[in-house]
Parts: sequence; structure tokens; C-alpha cells
Amino acid sequence: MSPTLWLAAAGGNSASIPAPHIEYGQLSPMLIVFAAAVAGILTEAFVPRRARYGVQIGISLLGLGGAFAAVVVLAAQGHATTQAGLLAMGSVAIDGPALFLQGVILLTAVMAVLTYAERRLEPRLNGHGVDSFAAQGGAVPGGDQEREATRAGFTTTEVFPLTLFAVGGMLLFPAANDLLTMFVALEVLSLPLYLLCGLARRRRLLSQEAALKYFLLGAFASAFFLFGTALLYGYAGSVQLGDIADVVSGVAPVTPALTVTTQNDALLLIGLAMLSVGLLFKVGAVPFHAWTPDVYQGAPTPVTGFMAAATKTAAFGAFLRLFYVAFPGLKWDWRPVMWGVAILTMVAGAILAVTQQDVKRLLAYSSIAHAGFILTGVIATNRQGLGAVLFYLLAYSFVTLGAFAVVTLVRDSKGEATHLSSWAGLGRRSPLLAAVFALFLLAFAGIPLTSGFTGKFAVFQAAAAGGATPLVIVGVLSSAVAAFFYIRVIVLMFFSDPQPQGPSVAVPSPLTATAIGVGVLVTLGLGLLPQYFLDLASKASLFVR
Amino acid sequence: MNPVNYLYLSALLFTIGASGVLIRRNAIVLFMCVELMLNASNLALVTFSRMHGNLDGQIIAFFTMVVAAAEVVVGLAIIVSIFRTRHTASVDDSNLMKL
Amino acid sequence: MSYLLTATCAVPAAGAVVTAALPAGNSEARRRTTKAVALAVSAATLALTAVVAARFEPGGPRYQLTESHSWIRSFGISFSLGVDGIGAVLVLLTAVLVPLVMLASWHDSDPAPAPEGSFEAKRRTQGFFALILAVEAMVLVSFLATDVFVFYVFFEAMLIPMYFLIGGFGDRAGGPDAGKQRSYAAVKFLLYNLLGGLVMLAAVIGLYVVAADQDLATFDLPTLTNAIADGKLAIDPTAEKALFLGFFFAFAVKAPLWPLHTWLPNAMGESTAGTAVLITAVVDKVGTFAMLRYCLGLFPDASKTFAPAILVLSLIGIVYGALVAIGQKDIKRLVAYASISHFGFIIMGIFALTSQGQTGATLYMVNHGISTAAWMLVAGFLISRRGSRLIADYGGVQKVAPVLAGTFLIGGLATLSLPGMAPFVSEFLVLVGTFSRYPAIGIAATFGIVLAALYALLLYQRTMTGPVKPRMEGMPDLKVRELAVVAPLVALTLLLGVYPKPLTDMVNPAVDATLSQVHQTDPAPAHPVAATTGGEHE
Amino acid sequence: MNSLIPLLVAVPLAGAALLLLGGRALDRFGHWLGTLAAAGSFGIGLVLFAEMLGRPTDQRPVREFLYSWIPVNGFQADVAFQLDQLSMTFVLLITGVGTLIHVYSTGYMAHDERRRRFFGYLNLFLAAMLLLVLADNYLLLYVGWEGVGLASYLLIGFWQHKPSAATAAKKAFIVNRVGDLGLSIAIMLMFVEFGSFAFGPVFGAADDASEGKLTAIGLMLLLAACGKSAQVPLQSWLGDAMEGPTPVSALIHAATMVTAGVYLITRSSAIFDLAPDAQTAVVAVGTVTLLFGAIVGCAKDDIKKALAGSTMSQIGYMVLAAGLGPIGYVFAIMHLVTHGFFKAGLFLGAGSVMHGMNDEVNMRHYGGLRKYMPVTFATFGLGYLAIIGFPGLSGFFSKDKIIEAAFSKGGTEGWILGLCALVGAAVTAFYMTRVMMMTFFGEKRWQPDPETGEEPHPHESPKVMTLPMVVLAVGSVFAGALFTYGDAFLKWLEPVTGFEEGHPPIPAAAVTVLTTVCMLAGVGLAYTMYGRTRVPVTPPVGSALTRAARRDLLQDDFNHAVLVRPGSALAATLVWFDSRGLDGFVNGLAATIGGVSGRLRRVQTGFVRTYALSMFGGTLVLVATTLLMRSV
Repeated sequence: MSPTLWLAAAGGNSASIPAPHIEYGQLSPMLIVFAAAVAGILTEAFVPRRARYGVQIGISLLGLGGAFAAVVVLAAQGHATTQAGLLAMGSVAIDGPALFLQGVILLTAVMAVLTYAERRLEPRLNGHGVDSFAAQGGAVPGGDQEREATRAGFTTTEVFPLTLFAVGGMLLFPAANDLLTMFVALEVLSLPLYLLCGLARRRRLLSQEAALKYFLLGAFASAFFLFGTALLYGYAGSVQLGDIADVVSGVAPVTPALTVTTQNDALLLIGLAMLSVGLLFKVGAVPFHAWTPDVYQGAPTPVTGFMAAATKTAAFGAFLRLFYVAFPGLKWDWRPVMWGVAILTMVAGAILAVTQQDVKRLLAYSSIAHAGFILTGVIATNRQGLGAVLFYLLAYSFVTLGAFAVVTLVRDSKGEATHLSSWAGLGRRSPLLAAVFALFLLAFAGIPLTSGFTGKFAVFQAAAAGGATPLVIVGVLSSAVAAFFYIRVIVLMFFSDPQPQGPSVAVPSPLTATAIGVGVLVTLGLGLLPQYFLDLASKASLFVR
Repeated sequence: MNPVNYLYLSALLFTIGASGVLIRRNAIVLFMCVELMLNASNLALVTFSRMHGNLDGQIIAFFTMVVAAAEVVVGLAIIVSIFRTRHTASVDDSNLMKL
Repeated sequence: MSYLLTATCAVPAAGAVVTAALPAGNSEARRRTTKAVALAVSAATLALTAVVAARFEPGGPRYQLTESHSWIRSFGISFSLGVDGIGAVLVLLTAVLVPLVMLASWHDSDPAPAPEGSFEAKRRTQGFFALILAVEAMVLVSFLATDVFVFYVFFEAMLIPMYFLIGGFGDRAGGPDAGKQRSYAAVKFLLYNLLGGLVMLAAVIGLYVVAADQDLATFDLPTLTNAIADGKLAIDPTAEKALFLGFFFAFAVKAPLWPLHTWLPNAMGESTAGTAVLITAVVDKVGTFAMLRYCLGLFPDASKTFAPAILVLSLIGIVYGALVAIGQKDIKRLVAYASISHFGFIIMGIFALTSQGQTGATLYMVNHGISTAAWMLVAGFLISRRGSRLIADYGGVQKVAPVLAGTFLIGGLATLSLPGMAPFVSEFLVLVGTFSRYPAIGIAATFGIVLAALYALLLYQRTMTGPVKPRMEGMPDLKVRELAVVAPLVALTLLLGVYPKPLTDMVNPAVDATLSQVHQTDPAPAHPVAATTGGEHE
Repeated sequence: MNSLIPLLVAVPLAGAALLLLGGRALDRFGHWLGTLAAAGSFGIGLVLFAEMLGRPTDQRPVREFLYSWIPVNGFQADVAFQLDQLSMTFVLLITGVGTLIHVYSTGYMAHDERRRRFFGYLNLFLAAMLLLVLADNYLLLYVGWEGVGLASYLLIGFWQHKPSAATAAKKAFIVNRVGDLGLSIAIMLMFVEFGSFAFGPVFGAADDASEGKLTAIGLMLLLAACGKSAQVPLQSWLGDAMEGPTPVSALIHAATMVTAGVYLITRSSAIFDLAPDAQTAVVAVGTVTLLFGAIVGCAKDDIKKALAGSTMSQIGYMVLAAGLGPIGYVFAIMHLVTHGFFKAGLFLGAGSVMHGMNDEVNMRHYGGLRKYMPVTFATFGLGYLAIIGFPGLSGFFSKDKIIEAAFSKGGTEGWILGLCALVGAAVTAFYMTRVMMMTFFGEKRWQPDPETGEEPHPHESPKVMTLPMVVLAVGSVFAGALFTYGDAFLKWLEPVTGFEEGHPPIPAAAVTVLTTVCMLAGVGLAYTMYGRTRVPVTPPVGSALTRAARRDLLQDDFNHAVLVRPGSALAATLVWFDSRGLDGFVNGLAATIGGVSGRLRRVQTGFVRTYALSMFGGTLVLVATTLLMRSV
């Protein structure tokens, strides 16, 4: 298009487009992770195949560790509280929730990487230990190329950089302070996950199907998100959450354009609804949950664990920021709707899980139910609620990762034995593993003295304080239903007789063992002595605007 | 010409894209419909950008194109690999996981 | 601040961990060490509780030996313990019963024939005894807690070890589908109580929110009850009713109160006799105890509102439980239904809101614990000999095993609360206490004593008397170990029947305090005569 | 001196404990130990009696407070004893007769391997019975009350291997429990009314209370008495109780325990005197029972059951008397004592006969035994004469007084009662004569033992058994005269029970004459039926009344039809309801959730486009509701 148009569009003051100013230090967590990801790619390009595995693990752990260190430092400098502020021309926020969730995501990612790197579970292929990822992602399942790759003992070490990219996106997602950044972050975290889902070594058809479904629906959802962004931009003339809030509450300086657009609430409300669709899809809330069970089942289990934990955390982070920063003024419009969604999610998640026969699908539905519980905390729209949700996400992430890590250990000739029937009598053959899994299940069920209970108590308490008592009641009732299927698994493991040719429990390397161990520790720790982390969460529970 | 008409157009496109996703069977076409939805959004953005007289909308549109491109890369990779496996691009054929 | 109470709870807890960690293995020696360790721990606990009881001054303040350790400041939760008269006697009961239960189920955890290297073969015994100790620890905490949240947490957590005890270890009498029956019973137990617990959770949260609104953001029981008593904390009536129901539901499931009782027969029927005793004599008592301490203390007005309805339910429970017991074919289920009838009495005593009723109810908890333990454990010995729970399979036992029969009869007589035995004291107090406020209900409940006589004596007659049934001859009489279990129980039953004063002295002040929380006083007699103790009217 | 009172209870209790807990070591001499305990208690009783006589009348009652039993605020139950003339009378009767029967049992149970336990139970009974009569408050009395019930349960079912015995024992206990219901309700009423249930306070405050309350209390006490004393409608257990060893029947089901009801009513005189309606009820029960028992007694062929019937009816007399108020109490107790002697004697005699006839109880298989067991015959005979009220023997005095008192009730009521009592006397004479004739006179109708087939060789019982019988016979001969001489008994008891002279519409002498006439009539009739004509070995069909009487006048059939069958039906229904109804509901709920889940799962078709559709739909709903929220 021609310059004149340009000038017209720019309102004739194109000269005064300010040069962006970036606070690299405070963005360091994301930058470090992205850097590590790029390094990973380069590794794929230049490091010999044999060495890649080690190098990638090194890079990933260093990157994530460094990022976590950065987060800690930033928090120590008070960026979580007093020094909280906006970065990069207000498109990224650094504040309590952001740093807290970034910390959680990074820790989760570290554990996930550990489970990724596990190489003792799969039978060794002519001398090469292999992990649970496809020998060669592109190769046709069962095709010559794959056989070739498998024999050569190839492994897809690309999963590490992919994961790092996803982590980067996840770090950005809850910190994004304008809709555009949020959208970009959304895509950055999603695209690598789409790929990761398709890279399972066993059951590749399921894996690819999972990838396809996740991708198509994900893209569909983000299209809604984008259109919502467009409408909100249309309404408020800006995509910065703060500005939107000002416009909504009518404190923003009135421009002639605004006088026109703000008359049209439809823009605002429809935009809000469509944004929520994009986010509700990510957190897996009913009726946008349909992808969850299929994807969780098909994806490689370490990836499932990572997704279930980290994606939910990041998505809820963004969700909170959107509703707490941009739309506090719209409480009375979105809260009733979210009530409905929360109730629907809790009930449907719990009820649907009752009849599941596959462990991974079961956990998928349970994660849906938990999304519902977390939503009750979100709806509280008070500081307690925010703190409670942060804590819940912390607790939930580790339980989930631990649970899926356990799933990777129960195997038979065809790989992981995820059908419940094959878990019968597990508690008799390997009591320890069964006990650990039982602990995670009890935490999911919210039995006291586990992290699950503390989290549930926190969110329900906040919800009740926020006047959402009915939600709490629905919550406890669906918890009862949920308890039913968690217990069903425990019964299966401990009280029913083992199948003759049941699965065996693989002895993991220190990697997975560490992941599970940490999971157990956190689960018990947050159950027995949660005070420190509750403080942390409540200290962090203030958004910057 | 009243910019609002562009909004109507974009809404129309968005709806067409969405219904396309629901109706069509071929993964590629499905995907194209999603792209259509994204472009509908772009149109809206640009229009609003015009109405508000600031550049944000147009910048977002550029970003969107980039993102869409990335999506295409990933998406096609997945679709193609599935096609090579199953020799079909119909999304209805891949429903091993259900219930 | 003394750590005595913490120690009392910590010892069994630590013991559970130690026992569980003991070296695995199926050798008789290994098992014996496990059992010895567990028994020693429970004995130590008993000693500690004895100290607690000794240090407790009936005349003193409501809660004694109190201690408080900050736990979750964010919700005003502190791990605070304290013992009042009611708690003291129940703590004693628990500590006394657990070692006896262990002794009684000495061989119940010996591995059934199982594949080598399986859990049965390796860790079964450790598991069993560790679980018992875990239950003991949690029960003790819930009796001693003076913080609503702490109580709730252990009230709930208790379910898990209990669940594994029920589901994991049954008596030898089970049929081919015993395992299925057991896990059904275990799941039923857990789901019932979990549902109750979750409903209570909502109420607990509600209470906290209400209190926090009136900037009393704490779970500390004395603080709350005092604030409620002197109106500093005003809960609006509807909310109070709702909260009361939330708490009561959980306790009524645990207690269990008709019609929420159906989990009990399965649980007691399928588990080992020892576990059954733990359930009915110890764990369930937490429910009735909590009604007394929490429902009445926290929601006095609601308690008064619902008292009549609850009394009716408990009345139904008394009669219903007894009648169904009469119709049972299975010894242990019969005992279970008898217990349901007794819980009816306990709850009735609590909600009659008279000092006789509540003291009676408290004693009833203790006495029912002791007597049912005796009855159930002897029944367990019997079942372990014949390998059947069916009444019809027995007959003429008194001919071959007179001591067993005799103790079984004593247990039965205690259950039908024969005067001179402990249960009579409590039952009569409950009846009088109820009668003095609700004559009709009191009289109706009195019919329970006839039905009790029916099921107790019918069971004795069918199993013990008459000609000796086949496969009965040569049935061994009670062994020394078994006598060592029964003797203390029988002794206590008689002693507390003849001289319950030590207990009443402990309980009375606590009961008076409870009643004053509910703003209730005993109805005065129509034509009072001079108080008549110590032979004053000579 | 009072400190001896607890010993009265303690000694036999200790004996019981020792015998029941002590192992086989005691088997050899345990029975003597038990007897010793009884005798010791009797001794203490005598000492206390002596020193009570030593005190002036107004200071005779003493109270011994042991300790506070159940103190709960207003509710104060003590363990405290009260020994007044009434209690003393019972103490002597219980320990005296008790000791004799212990002695008798040493012989009777000589061959039973569980003899030690038997004596343990007997001691236990003594302790409980003494507690009953010594308690100074109703709750402690309750303990003794059920204690004797327990002892009776254990002793009736002593031969537990016999199902009939076990059943009888259970029946006795259950029926008694129904009575106890009354006692506990009465205690509750007292507590609510007076805030106490100790004799002194309650009786002291009785006249403040409304008559309605007192009537209620009285009726409840009556219910209790009916249970323990086998009065209509709770009499059904006594007949079956004869399953127990005969000494038990003699001690518990004739002389002592069954009379506890009379004690209760007499003891509560202060309440009954103020509740005429309750008294009327008492009188009615007594009268009905005295006829009921007598009729049953006529029809039974089982000697013990015949005697049981007679016990029932004699206690009917006592209850009747007690119901008459101050004019009756003394005579009720007097008859109770004399009855204690002769009925115990009769039972021991019956026991002796059975002993000689290898445990045959059917009188139709007796006959002509007088030659073979002279002592038994003599003692039994004296007891017989006593019970039918043969002039000069004890029964004559006590019963006569009761009948007289019955007339003195006055009005038509008095006439009815008196006449019933007279008829009762006649019937008594009839059935006792029948027993006498069938057992000791007429030709032998002995039958071989059904199992062993050996012929019975009737022989006199050993000294240790006959001696007590002799003593009791002496008692039954002279007790009456002794008591009446100078109204000794009246003077003795009056301070406790109170007394007022009865004024029968017809002169006392006339009553005596009438009584005697009736008695002779009964004897004559019985003699013609069973003395003159030979008795068939197999019972004749008999009249409807006879047939009914043989079945205890259909009492059991009634209970079975009205209580037992519906009861067990109800139990069965509830069992069904519990598993199908309540549990069914719960399981149904679980199943429903499962079903819903199963149906909802179908939505998860696996088709990505369906998922997209659900998302799209969801979006529309979301948008719509958001807009709606604004518009409303």
C-alpha cells in the first residue's frame, strides 16, 4: 500500500513511533529458556548423533535450572511484590503470579525432562538404550525406514528443544500483559506440544491421531482467541489489558473512535467470550475438554505428564491475569457464565471418569474435574482466590507429573500397560509402587494430609468467602463421585487378584525415580507443612496493572 | 465507505471458516478453514485499526500471519505424516481413541 | 507447655512407621518380632494415656494439658491438643482396647497361602499391625484435638488405614468370593464416610468463612465456642442450621445413625474380629464424641432445633437395629446390628440434652466399647475355630468349650446391659435422661432392652446350647492368649458396673460445660426431695 | 453391728465367685463350700435378727450406706442397704430355706459332673435375692431383681444340652425382661417426680404427688411384679421353668424368687395406698392368677408342673392380699413365708420321688409309692395338708386370713374377691389331693425307662435329702400357729407395712368354716376321682377346659400367635428392607451414576469434527449467556 494510506492510518504522526525499550534482565527467565532451545536445535544440526542425547539433557537442565535461578533472583529482588511492573512497552508483566507460576512451570519442566530422558524402561536395541519417543518421527510406522532407524537405535532427541520452546511459551503466557503477546505465547507453547504428542515410540497410530486432534482443535480454539482479540481491540482500541480495563471502567481518555465503539457492548462481550473459549480450551474445561482424553491417551506418557501439569498451570495463569486485570469491571457479566462452566466441568469430569478403563484416560478426566475445582477458585475473584489457585496449581502439577511417571513404569510386552484390568493386584506384586500411586490418587481425591487436600481446602475456602457457596457444595459432591473412581483403582491394585500374565513393573533409572520421589515429597510436604508455600502464594497473589 | 461493512465481511468469513471446520472431512481443507478464520480476524483487526486510527491492529495482523505460517509448518507436518501412514487425509478415519 | 498429649499421639504414629519398616519376610520369627514391637508400642501408648488420666484433674478447667503448635497460619490453624473429661475416658478406652485387639488378632495377619514373593508372603503382618497403630494414633488425635481443622483432618485421614484394614485382612470364614465381599465392604465403608467427610468439609469451610467475616479467623475450638456462647460470634440461624447438618451428617455416618448405617454390617462382617472391634468400639466413637463436642458446642441453637428429630431417628435405630439383629444368620453381622441399636442409645443420650443423658452417653461409649469388644472377640475366637460365621453351623459349644461359652455368655449379658455390668449404668442413665425431657421417647426406647435380651440370648442359645453339632467335637477351649484378651474386658465390665464413679467424676464437669454451652439445664423434678447421696436421709 | 449387713450379700457372692472361677480343684468339695456360704449367710441373718429384736420397735430399721454408686447431678444412686422387719423376714426365709436346699442338692446333684457350677449359681442366686430385699433404693433393687433373673436363667438352663431346657431358660429371662420394663419405667417416673428413687425419700414425698402419677408408678411396679411372680399375663414362663433341676424349682420357683413381686408391692405400700386404681389392678391380677394357676394345676400330669401351677395360684393369693392394702400386707407376707416352707417341702418331696423313680415326672407313671418312700410320703403329706389349709397347719392360718381380708374389702367387690378366694381354696384342695393320690396311693403304674428300658426301683432318698424335707415339714406344720399366736407376725411387721383391722361382711369364724368346707369338698371330689377309681396310664381326652388347662390355658399359643410370629415376621421384613431397601437405594444410586457416565461417554465419539462441533456449540452458548447476563 502507498505511504499516504500509511500516514492516514498512523494518524499522521508516524515520526513519533518510539523505539522499543526492553528490560532484558527481567525477561531473563524466558530468554534463557529460548536460548537453550535454540542451542538445542543447533545441537541437532552439528553434534554427532551419539553425543546428542547427553548434550541435549545437559542443555535442557542447564537452561531450565538457569531460568529458575533467574526467577528466584527476580523474586528476591522484590519483582514479585514491590518492584512488580510492566516490561517491554507494557506487553509483559513481571509480578507475583507471573514469577510464581514461572517457577512452578520450570520445576515441572525439569522433572518432565528427567522422565523424557529415561532409557531403562524400553528393551535395549542392539546395545542402544532407547526412550519412549519414536526412533524417527517422520518415518512411516511399521515402514522400512522406521525399522532401519529402530535397528540403528536412533532416538528423537529433538524432543528436548521442542519442550524448551514449549516451556518458553508457557513462561510467557501467564506474564503476557497484552492480548497479542498472549496469543503469540499461546501458539509458541502449543505448536511444539502438537509435535511432541505425535512422537510416541509405541502405538504410533494413536500418537499421530492424538497429534492431529490436538492440533486441529488447538488451531480452531486459537482462531476463536484471535477473533476475540480483534473484537476487544475494536472495542477498546488497545490490546493492553490495563487499557482495556480503563476503557471498560470508563476512566480512559475518550477519543472520538471510542465513543463509537464503546457504545457497542456486543463487541466487548463477544470478544470476552471468545477469548475465554481459547483459554478454557487450554485448561480443558467442559464443553471444550473433548480433546483431553484422546490426547492424553495417545501422547507419549512423559509428554502427557508435562502437558497435564505445565499447560494447565500456564493457561490458568493467563486466565487469571485476563480476568483479574482486564475485566474486574465485568465481574457481573462473566462470573455467572464461569459458574456454569465450573459446575459443568466438575460434574462432567467426575462422572465421565467413573467408567473409564484406561489409566491415562482416567487421569485425563480427573484433570478435567480438577480444572473445575480450580475454576471455583478463579471465580472467587478475591486475593485469597488468587493465592489459592496459585497454590493449587503448584500442588496439582507435582501430583500429576508423579502419577504419569508411575504410569510409565507399568509395562508389558506391548509397552506401557495402561488398561486398568492389567493393573489388578499390582499392590500385591510391587507394594511400594502401588503405594506411591495410591498416594497420588489420594492426593487427587483430596484426602487430608496430602497436598491435594490443602489445595482443595484453599480454593473452596476462597470460593465460599467470595460468596460462591453453591459452587463449593457442588465441588464437594463431585469430589465424592471422583473419590469413587480413585478408590476403584486402589481396590484394583490392592484387593483384586493379579492376572496370570499381568504386566511387570520396570525398574527405573535414577531419572524417573527422582521425578517420582520429588512428586511424593511435594505431595506429602504440601499436605503436612503447607504454611511456607501458602505464604509464598498469598504474597505472590497480586497482579500488576 | 463505512468500515463497518468490513467487519460484517470478516464475521461472515469467520463463520464460513468455522462451519467449514465442522463440515469438511479432509484434514487439509479443515486446516484451510482454520486459516480462513485467522484471516477473518486479521481483516477485523485491520478495520478496527483504521477506525481507532492507531497501528496496533495492523501490527497484530502481521504477527498473526507469522504465527499462521508456523502453524502451517507444524500442521502440514502432522497431516502429511498421518497421510503417509494411513493413505488418507480424512479426519474421520482417525478415531481409534474414543469414549 | 507440656508435650504429653503430642507424645501420646506420636508414639503410636512412630510405632506404625517402625512396624511397617521392620524387615520383611515370612518366617515365624520375623512375624513374632513384628507383633512384639507393635504390642510394645501400644502398651507404651496405654502407659502414656494412664499418665494423662492421672494428670487430669476432674475439678480443673475444661481443657487440660493443653498445648498449641502453629500449623497453617494462613487459615488460623494450629495443632492444638487438650483433654477434657469426655476425651479422657475415650482416650483411655482406645488405649486399652488396641493392645487387646492386637493380642486377639495375633494370627489373623499370618499370610494366607500366597505366591512366593508376593505382598502376602512378605509384608502382610507388618502391614496389619502398622495399620492398627496408625488408626490408634489418628483416633487419639481426634479425641484430643481442640482445633476444628485438626480434628477434621484426622477424622478423615483415619479412613485410609481403616480402609486397608477392612479390605486387606478378613477372617478365615469367608467363602470363595470372600475377597470380592471384603473389597465391597471396604469401598462401601470408605465412600460412605468420605461422603460424610466431604459434606463436613463444606461445613468446616463455611464455619471458617462465617467466623472470618466477624474477624475471628480461627479454628480454635475453645475460642469459637466461647465466642458463640457469649454472642461475640453470631451465626445467622439458617446458616447455623446448615452448618450443623453438615457436621452432623458426617458424624451420623460414622456413628452410625439409622438410616446411614448400612456400611457397618458389611465392614464388621467381612473384616477380622479385631478390625470389627476397632471399627465399632473405637473409630465409630469418634462420631458420637464429635456430636457431643462439636455439634453441641458450635451450634447450640441448631442442636436444640434438631434434637427431637434426631431423637426419633435414634429411637428408630434402637428398635430397628435390634430387630434386624434378631433376624441375622451371621454372627458378626448380628453383633454389628446390635451395635447399631446401641449407637441409637448413645446418640439419644447426647441429644436428650440432660446431664444424665450425656454422661450416660459418654459412659455408654466406653462400656459399649468394652462389652462389644468382649463379645465380638470371643465370637472371633469361635469363628476362627470352626471357620464359619453362620449361626446355624454352631451348637452345643458349651459342652466342648465351656470357658469360651461362658465368656461369650458374659459378653452377651453385658450387651443386653444386665444390671451390675457396666452397660447397665450407661443405658439406664441415657433412658432416664431422655425420659426426663421426652417421656414418650424414653418409654419407647425402654422396649429396646427386651429386644436386646432377645438377640443376645437367641445367639447364645443357638450357638452354645443344645446337642453338640457335627465338626464341633474336640473344638479346643480358649487358649491362654485368648483368655488374656477376654479377662481384662470382663473384669472392666464388672468393675465399671459396680463402681463407675471414677468415670462419672471425670465426665460430669465436661458434660455440665457442654450443657451450659447449649444453655440447657436438667428439668427439675415435680416434687423434689432432699438430694440423697451419702446416706444423708438417715 | 450394721456392718454385718453387707456380709449377708458378700458371703454368698464370694462363694459364687470362688466356685465359678475356681478351677476343677474345687470339684471335690465345692458343693460343701457353697452350702457353707449359704449357712454362713443364714448365721449372719440370725445374728442380725437377734439384735434387731433387741431394739425397740421404732429403732429396728437400720440403713447401711456403702458408697455412692452412680452420681450424676440430680441423679444419685447409692449402694446402700436397709434392713427392717420386712427385709429381715425375707433374709431369714431366703437364707434358711436356701441353706436347706443347698444341703438337699448335695445329695440330689451328687452325680452331676457340673455340680460345682450348680452350687456357684445357687450362691449367686442367694446373693442377688438378698441384694433385692436389702436394697434401700429401687435402682439397687433392680440389680438384685435382674440378678435373680440371671441366676434363674442359668439354673433353668443348667442342663443346656437339652434344647427344651435352653429354650425354657431363655423364655423365662425374656418374659421377666418384659416385667423389668415396668420396673425401669417406674424408677424413671419416680426420678422425674421426686428426683429420687430411694425408698425413704420417695415414700416420704409420695403424698405430694398427683394420684395419676402414683397410679402410673403403681401399675409399672405391678407389671414388674407380674413378670417376676408369674402373674397373669406374664405367667407363661413358670411352667417351663420346671426344666431346671428340682432343687432350683423348690428354692427359686417356689419359695423365694417368685415371691419377689409380692415383696415389691408390699415394699411400695406407701405408693399403692395412695393409688386405689393401681390397687384394684393388683387385686384383679391376683384373683385371676389364683384361679388360673389352680385350674392349670388340676390338669397337669407332670408333678412339677402341677406344683408350679399351684405356686402360681398361691402367689395369686399373696398378690391379692397385698393389693388389699393395709388389711392385707401382713397376711400376704405371712402366707409368703408359710408357702415358702410347704411349697419348698413339696418340691423337694417331688424331687425325692423323681430321684427314686429315675427322673420320671409323669404322675400317671407313679402310684402306691407311700410304702417305698415313707419319709418322703410323710413330709410331702404334711406339706400337702399345709397347703390345702388343713386346720391347725400353717397354710390354714395364712390363707384363711387372706380370704377373710378379701371379704373385708367390702361391697360387691369384696364378695367377688372372697368367693373367688374360696373357690380357689377348694380347687387347691382338689389338685393337691389329686397329686397326692396319683403319686403315693392307688396301684403301681410304673413304666420302664424309655431309653434304658430298666424298671424303676423306687427307694427312699439319702438322709442328706430327707433331712431338709423333714425340717421344712416341721416348718409347714407349726409356722402358721407360731405366727398367729398373739399376732406375733402382725406385731412384727406392722411398723413397716402398717395394718388396719379388716371388717368382713360375715363373721370371721364363718369365713373359716366356709374355707374348711370348700377345702373338704375339693378333697372329697379329688378322692372320688383319683383315689377310688383307678388312674389311666394314658391321659383321657378330657373336657375342653382340661385340654386347654393342659396347655396352660393356651397362654403360649396366644403369645406365639400374637407376639412371637408377628415379631419374627417383622424382623425378617426388616432384614429384607435393610438389604434391599436401604442398601438397594445406595447401590442404586451408584449404579445410576455409572449409567449416566456410560451414556455421557458416547459423546466422546473419537471424531475430531464432533469435538469441534461441541466446542463451537459451547462458544455459541458462552456468547449467548454473556450477552444475556448483560441484558438482564
